[in-house]
Amino acid sequence: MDKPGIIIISHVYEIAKGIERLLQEVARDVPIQVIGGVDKTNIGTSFDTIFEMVSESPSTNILAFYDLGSAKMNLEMVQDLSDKNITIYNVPVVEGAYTAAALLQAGVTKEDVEEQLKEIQMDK
Amino acid sequence: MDKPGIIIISHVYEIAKGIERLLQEVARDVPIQVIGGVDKTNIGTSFDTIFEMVSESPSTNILAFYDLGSAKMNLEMVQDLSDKNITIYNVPVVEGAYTAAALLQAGVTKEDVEEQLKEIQMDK
Amino acid sequence: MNMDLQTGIRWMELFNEDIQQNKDYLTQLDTPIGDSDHGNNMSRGMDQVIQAIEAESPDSLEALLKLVTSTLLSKVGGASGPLYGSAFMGMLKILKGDNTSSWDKVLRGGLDSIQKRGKAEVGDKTMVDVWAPVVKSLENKQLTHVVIEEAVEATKPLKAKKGRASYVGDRSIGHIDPGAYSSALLFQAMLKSEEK
Amino acid sequence: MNMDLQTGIRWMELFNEDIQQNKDYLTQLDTPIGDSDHGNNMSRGMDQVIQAIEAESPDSLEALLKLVTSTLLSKVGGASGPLYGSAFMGMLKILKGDNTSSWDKVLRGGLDSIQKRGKAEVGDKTMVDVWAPVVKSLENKQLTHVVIEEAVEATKPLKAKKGRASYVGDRSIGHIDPGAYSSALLFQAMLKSEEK
Ligand SMILES: Nc1ncnc2c1ncn2[C@@H]1O[C@H](COP(=O)(O)OP(=O)(O)O)[C@@H](O)[C@H]1O
Ligand SMILES: Nc1ncnc2c1ncn2[C@@H]1O[C@H](COP(=O)(O)OP(=O)(O)O)[C@@H](O)[C@H]1O
Ligand SMILES: [Mg+2]
Ligand SMILES: [Mg+2]
Ligand SMILES: [Mg+2]
Ligand SMILES: [Mg+2]
Repeated sequence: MDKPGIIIISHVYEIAKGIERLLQEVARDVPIQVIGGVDKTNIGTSFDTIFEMVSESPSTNILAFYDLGSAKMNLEMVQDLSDKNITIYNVPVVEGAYTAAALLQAGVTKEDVEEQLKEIQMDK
Repeated sequence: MDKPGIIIISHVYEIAKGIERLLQEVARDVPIQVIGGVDKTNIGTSFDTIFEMVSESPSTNILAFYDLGSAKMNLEMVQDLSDKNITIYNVPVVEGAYTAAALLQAGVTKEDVEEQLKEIQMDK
Repeated sequence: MNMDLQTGIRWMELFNEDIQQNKDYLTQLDTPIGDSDHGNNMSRGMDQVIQAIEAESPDSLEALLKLVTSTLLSKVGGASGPLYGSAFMGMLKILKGDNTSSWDKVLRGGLDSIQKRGKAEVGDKTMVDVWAPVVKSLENKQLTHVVIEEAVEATKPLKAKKGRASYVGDRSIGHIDPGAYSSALLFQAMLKSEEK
Repeated sequence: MNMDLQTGIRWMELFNEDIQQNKDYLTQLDTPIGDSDHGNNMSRGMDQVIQAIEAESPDSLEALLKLVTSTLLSKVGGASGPLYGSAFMGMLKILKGDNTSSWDKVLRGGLDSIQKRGKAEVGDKTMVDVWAPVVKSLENKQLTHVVIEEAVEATKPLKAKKGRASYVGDRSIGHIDPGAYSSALLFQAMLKSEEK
């Protein structure tokens, strides 16, 4: 499925699930998948769980958001080892993912979403 | 208590609780209070609950973080009506609050924290 | 416009009726350019206003405005909560300063508060795009139902610069702003409250 | 340095012992400038490496490196997971390209991978500040225990530019970097594995 989908990787389970709720409210037709924590109780990120989610995702065109740098490194390794087309954005995880979700729901293309996200890029 | 404390206002309960966990891991001596949602199930922010939390907070010197603009407006109204010294930062809610928490735990003054936060300001 | 306690209560009753009738439409407007809750927010807020009026029996226009201020602030939820709360707070402030103030002066105070709170300018595609022409028309003694309708329609081609609608940028063009619509209902009810 | 399967297994066993013995210290180092988990991360990862070696009995140095790569990547947690995983993956890549590669060439491949993954430069106060001087010393056939100790101590005055430590800016000065310390343990164990 080439329709763009969003994935969120957070160090904390609740942050990921919370962002999922926030986005679903304004982007019900956009595929959104989240992973938070190495599991529900432990803070951190896991290559394995991210790789599994990406592999099982119906989306082949993925916009990825993360909170802290170690999540990004795991995402990049998944990017290297997966066949899926994954783009990682260095933007605030809540505000950036929200922007992308709202724009995708409004029918904006992935390329135009990226133009908007450039405006909120940050050093992460 | 004049020691700087952090408050987080999110539209979603889980985002607030998740950020609380993320920050507590690196800032166990920093007072951190969070509110997410109008309640545990409904997305939104409430002047009443924010005002109550601020009034009951032992902190008088508060650094406030929020996700979307309507949270900011409620925060500003609380700022107007409360005796507490509240500063609201227009920075990413996760990354900004994390930065502030880590710096406060490391003993940095509120003023120097603000200098660092200026570098990640955004239009919100 | 002559506003007093009785007219004010009538105003709130009519506004509540219109909000309840238009609840689904307000939610519809808040769907392509928002989070689909403006109808619920306003419905909840105004239902609480009517309940508070019945429970507290405000005995002056100032007391009514104070009740509306705190109820809308607390019960609306969403951005329109602090915005409508600020609006009525601003109106109250003018009246407290001088209780002989003309009503257009009072509404101007409300508009100033909305803009101070939300930082929106005319053209940003918000409720300000109804409040501003309405207040101006009232100042010129030229406020009619048509002025209000046209103000709300005029939000359609605008690109949102504030609120959740601003996140979808150009895609907000072609949609009426929900907060502008509820403000239109507010002012339509205000005119109707005098017409009986 | 002559590395082969047996020496490599001995290396991992010694490294695991040192990690377990230094677990609390690594966590201490990760407290003023991190999230207090580097000790647990490395302890978990190396415990899993030893278990995997026992379970899978790798039959070549390449097989050992592959096992270490995937175990550390999956089990360490934290930034050091993808970083150590990348390091061993980079080492494996050199060996697969030419299995007669000198060991310094192999480690250089590991360092390149760490820097490609984490984008850290020498001086950024990370594990790179131990890998870089160690690899260079090995290339000059001058690697000793003292070189490794001095490299880790030299991270103390640096200001962190990468990782969680970078969030506390100037406050990272005066603290040894935890990932640099675990990398120092890695190379101390590597030297010891040949010394028997
Ligand atoms: N900064 C602002 N200034 C003026 N009006 C605003 C502002 N932000 C939002 N609004 C108004 O609020 C309306 C949305 O209200 P509502 O849906 O209740 O809140 P939310 O967007 O938080 O869900 C918008 O249609 C707009 O008219
Ligand atoms: N971008 C990077 N490049 C190189 N090393 C890094 C980088 N980010 C972090 N590190 C190393 O990882 C160590 C922290 O590891 P660990 O505590 O396990 O992960 P986390 O910071 O995610 O909790 C740091 O001390 C540093 O040596
Ligand atoms: Mg809404
Ligand atoms: Mg809302
Ligand atoms: Mg750590
Ligand atoms: Mg960690």
